[in-house]
Amino acid sequence: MSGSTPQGEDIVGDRVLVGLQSVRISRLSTHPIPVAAGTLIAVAGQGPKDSNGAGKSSLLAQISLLHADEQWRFGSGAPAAVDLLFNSEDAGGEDRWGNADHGYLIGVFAPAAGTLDQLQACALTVWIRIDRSNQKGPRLKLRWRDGLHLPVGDSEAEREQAADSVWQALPPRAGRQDVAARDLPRTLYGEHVRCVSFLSTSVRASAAPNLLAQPLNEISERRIFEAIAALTGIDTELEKERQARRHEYDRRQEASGAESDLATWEESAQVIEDGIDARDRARELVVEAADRWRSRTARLLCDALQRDADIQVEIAEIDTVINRDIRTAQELARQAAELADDEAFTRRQQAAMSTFGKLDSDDRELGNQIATLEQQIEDIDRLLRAAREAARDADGRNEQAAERERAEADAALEDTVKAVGVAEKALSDAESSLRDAESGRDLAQQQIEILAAEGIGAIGLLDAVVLDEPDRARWEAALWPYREAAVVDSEQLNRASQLLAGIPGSILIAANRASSAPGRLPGSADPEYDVSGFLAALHARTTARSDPDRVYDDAGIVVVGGFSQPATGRATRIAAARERVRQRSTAHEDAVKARNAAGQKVISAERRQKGARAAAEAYQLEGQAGTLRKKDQATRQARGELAPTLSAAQAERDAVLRLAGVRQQQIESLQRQKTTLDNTNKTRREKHGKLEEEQSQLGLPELIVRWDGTPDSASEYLRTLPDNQQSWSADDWWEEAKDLISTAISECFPPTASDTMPMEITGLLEESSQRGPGSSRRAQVAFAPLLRALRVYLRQQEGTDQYERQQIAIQREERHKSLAAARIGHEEAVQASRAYRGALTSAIKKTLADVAAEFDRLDGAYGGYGASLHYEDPPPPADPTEAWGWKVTPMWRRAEGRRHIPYDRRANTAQIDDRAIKLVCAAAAASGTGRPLVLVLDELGRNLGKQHRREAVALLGQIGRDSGITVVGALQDDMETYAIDACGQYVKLRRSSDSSPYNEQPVVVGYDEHAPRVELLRAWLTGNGYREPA
Amino acid sequence: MSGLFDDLLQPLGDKQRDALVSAWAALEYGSEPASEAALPALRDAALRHLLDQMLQRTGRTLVRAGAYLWTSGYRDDIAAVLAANGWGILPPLERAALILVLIHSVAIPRAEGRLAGDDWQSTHPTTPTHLRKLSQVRGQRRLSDALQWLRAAGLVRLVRGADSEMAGASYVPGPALRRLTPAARKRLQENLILAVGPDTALATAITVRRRLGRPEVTTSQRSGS
Amino acid sequence: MDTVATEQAIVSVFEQIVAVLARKADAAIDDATLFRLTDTLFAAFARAGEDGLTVEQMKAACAAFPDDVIENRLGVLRRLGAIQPAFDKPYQREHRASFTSYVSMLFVQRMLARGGQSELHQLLTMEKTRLEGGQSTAEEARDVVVGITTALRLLVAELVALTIGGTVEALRERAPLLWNAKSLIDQASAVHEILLEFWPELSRLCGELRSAIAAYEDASTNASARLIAAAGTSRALNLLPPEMWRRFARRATVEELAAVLADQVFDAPSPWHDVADLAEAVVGRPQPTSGRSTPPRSRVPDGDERPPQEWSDAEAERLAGIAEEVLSGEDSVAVEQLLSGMDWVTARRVLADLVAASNNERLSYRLTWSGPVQVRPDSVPSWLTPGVFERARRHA
Amino acid sequence: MSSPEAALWWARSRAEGPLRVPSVTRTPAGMLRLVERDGEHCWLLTRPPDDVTPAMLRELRMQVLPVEFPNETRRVLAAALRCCWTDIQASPWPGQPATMREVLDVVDQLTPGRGEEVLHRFGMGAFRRLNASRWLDIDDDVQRVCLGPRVATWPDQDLPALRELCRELPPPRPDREPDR
Repeated sequence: MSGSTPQGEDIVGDRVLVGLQSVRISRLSTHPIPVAAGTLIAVAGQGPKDSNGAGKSSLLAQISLLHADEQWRFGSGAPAAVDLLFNSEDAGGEDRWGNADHGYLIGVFAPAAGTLDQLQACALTVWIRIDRSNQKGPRLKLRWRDGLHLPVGDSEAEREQAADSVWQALPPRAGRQDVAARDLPRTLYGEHVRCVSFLSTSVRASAAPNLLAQPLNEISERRIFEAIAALTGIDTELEKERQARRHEYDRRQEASGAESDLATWEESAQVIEDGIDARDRARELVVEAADRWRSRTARLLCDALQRDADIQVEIAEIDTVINRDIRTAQELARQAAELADDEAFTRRQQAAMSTFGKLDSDDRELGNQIATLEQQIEDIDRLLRAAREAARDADGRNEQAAERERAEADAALEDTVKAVGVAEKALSDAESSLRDAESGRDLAQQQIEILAAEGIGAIGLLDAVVLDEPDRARWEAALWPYREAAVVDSEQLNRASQLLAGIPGSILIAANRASSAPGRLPGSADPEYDVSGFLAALHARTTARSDPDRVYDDAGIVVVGGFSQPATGRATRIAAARERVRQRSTAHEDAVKARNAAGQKVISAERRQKGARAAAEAYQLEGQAGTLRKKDQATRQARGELAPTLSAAQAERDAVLRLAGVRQQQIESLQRQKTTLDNTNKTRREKHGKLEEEQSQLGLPELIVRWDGTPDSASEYLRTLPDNQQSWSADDWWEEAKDLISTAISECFPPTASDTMPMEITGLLEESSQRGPGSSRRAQVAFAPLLRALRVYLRQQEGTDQYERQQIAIQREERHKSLAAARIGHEEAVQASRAYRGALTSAIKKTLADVAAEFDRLDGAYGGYGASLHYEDPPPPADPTEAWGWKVTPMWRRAEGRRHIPYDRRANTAQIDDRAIKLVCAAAAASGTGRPLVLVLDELGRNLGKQHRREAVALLGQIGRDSGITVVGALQDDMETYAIDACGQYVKLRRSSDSSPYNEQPVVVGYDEHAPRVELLRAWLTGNGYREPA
Repeated sequence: MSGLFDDLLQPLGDKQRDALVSAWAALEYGSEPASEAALPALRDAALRHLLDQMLQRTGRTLVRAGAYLWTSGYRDDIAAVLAANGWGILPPLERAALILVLIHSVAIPRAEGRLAGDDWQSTHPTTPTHLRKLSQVRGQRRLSDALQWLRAAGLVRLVRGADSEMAGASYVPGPALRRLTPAARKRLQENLILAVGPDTALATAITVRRRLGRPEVTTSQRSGS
Repeated sequence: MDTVATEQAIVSVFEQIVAVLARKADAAIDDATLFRLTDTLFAAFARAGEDGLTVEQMKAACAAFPDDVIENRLGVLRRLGAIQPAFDKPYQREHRASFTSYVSMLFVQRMLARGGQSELHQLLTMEKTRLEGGQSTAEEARDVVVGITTALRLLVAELVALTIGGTVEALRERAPLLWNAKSLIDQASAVHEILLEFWPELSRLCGELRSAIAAYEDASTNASARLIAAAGTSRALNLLPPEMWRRFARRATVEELAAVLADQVFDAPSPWHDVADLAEAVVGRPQPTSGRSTPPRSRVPDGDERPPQEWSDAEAERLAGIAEEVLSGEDSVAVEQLLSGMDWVTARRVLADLVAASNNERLSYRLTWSGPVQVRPDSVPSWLTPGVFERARRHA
Repeated sequence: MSSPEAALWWARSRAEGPLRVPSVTRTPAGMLRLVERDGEHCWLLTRPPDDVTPAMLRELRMQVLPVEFPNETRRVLAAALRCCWTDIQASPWPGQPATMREVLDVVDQLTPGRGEEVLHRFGMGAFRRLNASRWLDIDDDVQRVCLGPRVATWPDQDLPALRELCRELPPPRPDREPDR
């Protein structure tokens, strides 16, 4: 044992687990998992078939092991921890793969809050290594170091490898050895309870009851106290009491050791003392025997005297009694008469009946009121639960914010609707121009239609010209003023002009004119309409400039160019129109999407609004419920206050009725008694006569002679005798004297030493013990000489006896002194432990009261009707080997306004589990240790009905905020949604196929509101397969 | 579960149960006595009482083996029944060999004033010379079997190099003798005295006291509490 | 024992013996030197044989001692008759030593070693032989019975005193008295039997002898009991002399040896072979093992991990609205888009609904996670696994 | 729960090792009953609290009584387990009988090159010790080896490791020397 004392104790202190990583544990991947401490962490699984087989339980078990949960039995080396290691049988590959022979649990602990610098300065990495074989030392080894010391690697294989080398680099902490399981809880947490867990049986079956692992109603009251004590830290103080008791026990052993020493000595002293005692007894017996002999004589005399006096007294007494009974008989007759006639009593009877009637009806009225109120409270509760369910849609908005968001969403929707209209118009315009371009009737449309009707062919100028890309800059500007012009064969110009007389402003351009071609001109699109002549003329008239592209007409006109789309050529112009349509259509689609998005926002805003309203309604309902509860309480109180008056009235009524009956019986009984008395007196008078006759037959004078003294001295002698002997008869005295002398002889000469008996005694003894007629008389004669002989013998022995007795007494005193010292030591120890208990009692009660208050609060706030704890001072242990048995009985109301019912009564399991969690939370909240707690719950909500699930997880989600408790819960699919709704972090362990022995990286979605904690772990996580967002 | 200890262990929490069970294992399985320092269940008076109850149910009892040291042994009443039925009594040659070791390693050194302390442990080895008598009686092979059994049961312990002249190993009394209750130790001493000096007054005193049956009763009660 | 104590013991026994006869206290030996001187002197007489020694020769034999001491001692010895003239005539120069005196010295030494009890033993043997011979007178028989009774009574008184008042150490020193109480009692009883048979008139004295014998039995039993009581559970072993132990160890048969342990129950050997021990023993074999190891971990960097295999759900009902709201008509939407840029309370509600929709077998939506997890300090959520919420293709 | 008889049975088992009694015997409280193949006798073994084994003493850093020739003995036990525990999904006890030759052949494969005589001598010693402590049940006359009742005291959680051990051990080779 020595040399293995760990260096530190309670090294984790009040830090919390913020991240963990495991290597070769179950089928878990080696990816680190951050932990949003102080929230509910929902752990789900996705195995190849269902949510099982992904290692949820292993992860939970790992967390409970890291927190030194007692279930692991660290004192025995936590043997079950080996089951956490990768196991080829579980992985279904025992014919291919082997088991892991060691693995690591790594936890990162940091303060619950603080800046990044503070966190970095205070972070602590804890490693637990599990070895399958404990051949070479303990199964569990613990190492730790300040800061983050963790394996890092881009792949699973690298991380697994890195783990071994990081472990090697960490120093063992117990001298040259590692801290082993036995010292783990003390080293990490200083024996503070940091974890309460329910682990599913597949991982760890606790043999001992645990508040979460067993149904609460199966756990003893004493065990519940112990659990609360451990959670609140009073167990460390109880430890002192145990030590005091241990000390008491040791002192008691010392005292009993001294006692047994004394007994051993007494055993040897006894032999001698017995002899002396026997002789001393014999001496006393001889004296006594003489006394008895004399008493006998006195008794004979006094008996006669006494009888004489007695008879006189008896006669007098009989006279007295006769007189008394005559008087009594008269009194009885008077009482009977009095009872028969009593007006006051009749009045009292009437008053009692009417008072009771009134009070009773009042009480019933109040009872009805309470029933109504309860019905109302129940109704409101139902509404409240519905409202709360609906309030979930508010996403945390209050009513105002939701209204505002709704208005904003509505306005935004309206804007987008308008934008859609505009876009629609633009689109339809673009579409019609495309149609026109396609039909070629967009340019000089009216003119071309009229001419066509008269059989004159015409086309738009812009359609008639084909521009190469280099020509566009010059010619588009030049042609632009004539874009409305129609090209007509020059032969038909005049006719055409006449036809168009109805349309002033029409422009006609002659085609197929001879051209004086000055150079290269744009080509004509249609050979029927050669416009080169027109172009040539135009070319002559105009001068092109650039930047911006423009054309100067000799007439002083400037046309600015730079068209983005070709303005000429039919094909190109159609293409241009299509492009416009596409653009408009895109804009329109965008507008529609924006409108839809706004519509969605309105829907969610509407939902939130409803939710927020429901929340407000819930708040209102809570208020109403509160008011009703108060009213209910007030009514109950009123009824309670009425109760004593009512029961008094009832009692009075009952009393009056009973009295009336009793009266009649009394009268009859009085008359019977009187008759009996008269008869008795007759018998007494007869006895009077008989006594006077007996008196005359006593032979007193003869007896006075035998006594050798006055009758007074004889009775004086007898009076001085002890009370119990006063009644002895003369024969009694003789028998006593005879017995005493023979006892004295056998004391002096026990069978073993009978040959030392002097001859004289032997002879006398023979004489007095002869049988036959007259034996009694002979014995009485021999009595006195025998007495004398015995006295002489005993006087001879007196000297030595006295000396020996002195010696023994001295020794005995010494030994008793040492025994007394030991007893004082014991007594002091008893006092000390009693004092400890006294001081502790108030502390314990205070803590339990705190826990009870919190228990009540939590129950009321999360779906219950109020709860409490019942506890009493236990009697101090009668024996130091007994424990000081505190007991705590959790109680709660099963319905509104009902009484508190003890936890072990029949109830549904959901209710019981719910209370168990609340009790743990209450104890943690009332804890004096200031240490954060982790609740580990496998199969979270296993028993909960749908209705309770939300409330239960709400409690778990909230408790972290209130008490710094981190709740880690593993879930089946059907609980997932409820749990996520209240969680701070969602972890999903994944393994996609049976062929894969290991998990993939788990899904982690979570939010830690202490940003520095996220930052603290960033490098570790990103070094292990986590990414930073792009 | 249908264990023998369920009703004792049931009311306990994990930690106490663990402490109790590990102390039980230490007492019942350990070759040497267990120290209070290492086992909380031995330190705490209430737990130690429970531990003794567990042992009592299996016919065993706590035996104090020195300051803060404990081991377990047979309850005296149970041992008497076992012995009366011949259950667990060693075969004669094993017993003879053990007695020779006890005489040479404990009784003679004590009579010569070379050995203090009041138990059956010793640092004076019994050499092969001392045991030769037995090997002549029954043959070497049988004796070595007997000694092997005694070694395996922890009744004798091998000591090397005590007698280099003779072939064979030297022995001292083994740790299993520390499991004897005070009453059993005393009975062993008295049996030895009765065998060695049957005509002495010591023997008479022992016989007389046994006939009266008194002192044994008181000592065993005292040690059992 | 140191010499001073030894010498003192010799003197005290000698004084006790002489005290019975000596008229003056200073006539007896009160110095161990004197005892040695006497011893030397008697040895010289023995060598001289029947001739005896003259005073000069005696002085010469004791030359190692101071003259005045020799003078004194010779005077005392002569006066008490330990040294007498060789022949009964005047001026006799040669002296002879008294056999009786020397024998008494031997007795002193024996008693020193054995406490006088064996002397009593021998005395009883002699008396028994003498009485059995039938030549003793009634007077002699009476003396015998009185003597033995007195001797026993003294022994008893001593033992009782020691047992009652003495220390355990003192009692242990006198323990030899107790060794063979039984044979002493047997012999005394035998003498008593003879006396009672041949001299019935001595019955009263015989009664006293009987009670003395009984008293001796009681006393030695009591004394032994006290010794054993004080001796613990193995210390009483030193109350028997080493020689007795050795003799027993040498001579006792196997049965006698075994009988001592006939009522002791020990634990049977129950060696434990732990699984780890077995594995160790097998692995520790010389030959290399082809032991299996855990399956290898993936060597693929985490980011390159293939998207997970699909798993599907089926059918549609309750959460469809929320799912459609989220999808807004699309077939799939990234989780990142759905969960980021909002407060956590909203994000987790959305996640809860998506998970519910995905888990619900009557709905054809699924939440497909990919990897790796993102770490996003200072944003909500802090950690986020990328994924897609999508309409699931119906499986045929 | 507890009774004077139980205490006596337990103590007797401690003094004599696992007890073989007629099957009609009522199982004393807290003891494990293993019925032999023939059904006429059964073994009674004590069941320690929480099935704690002496392996725990290592965690306490305490000593158990040493086993003589530990490696040799354990190799033979492991080999016997390999030969007799044929259905390793079931519990080891009672298993199937095997011959001494088969068991020694497995041992021979574990420690090759030791020579016939050395193997036999060490092997027989180990058989004797394991038989005495009831880990094995040896019938010298017919050279038969069975698992002893004490193998039933291995706690369930040790069984996976035992199975793995068995899978690692080589099976006995077919009889090469029929005359031995």
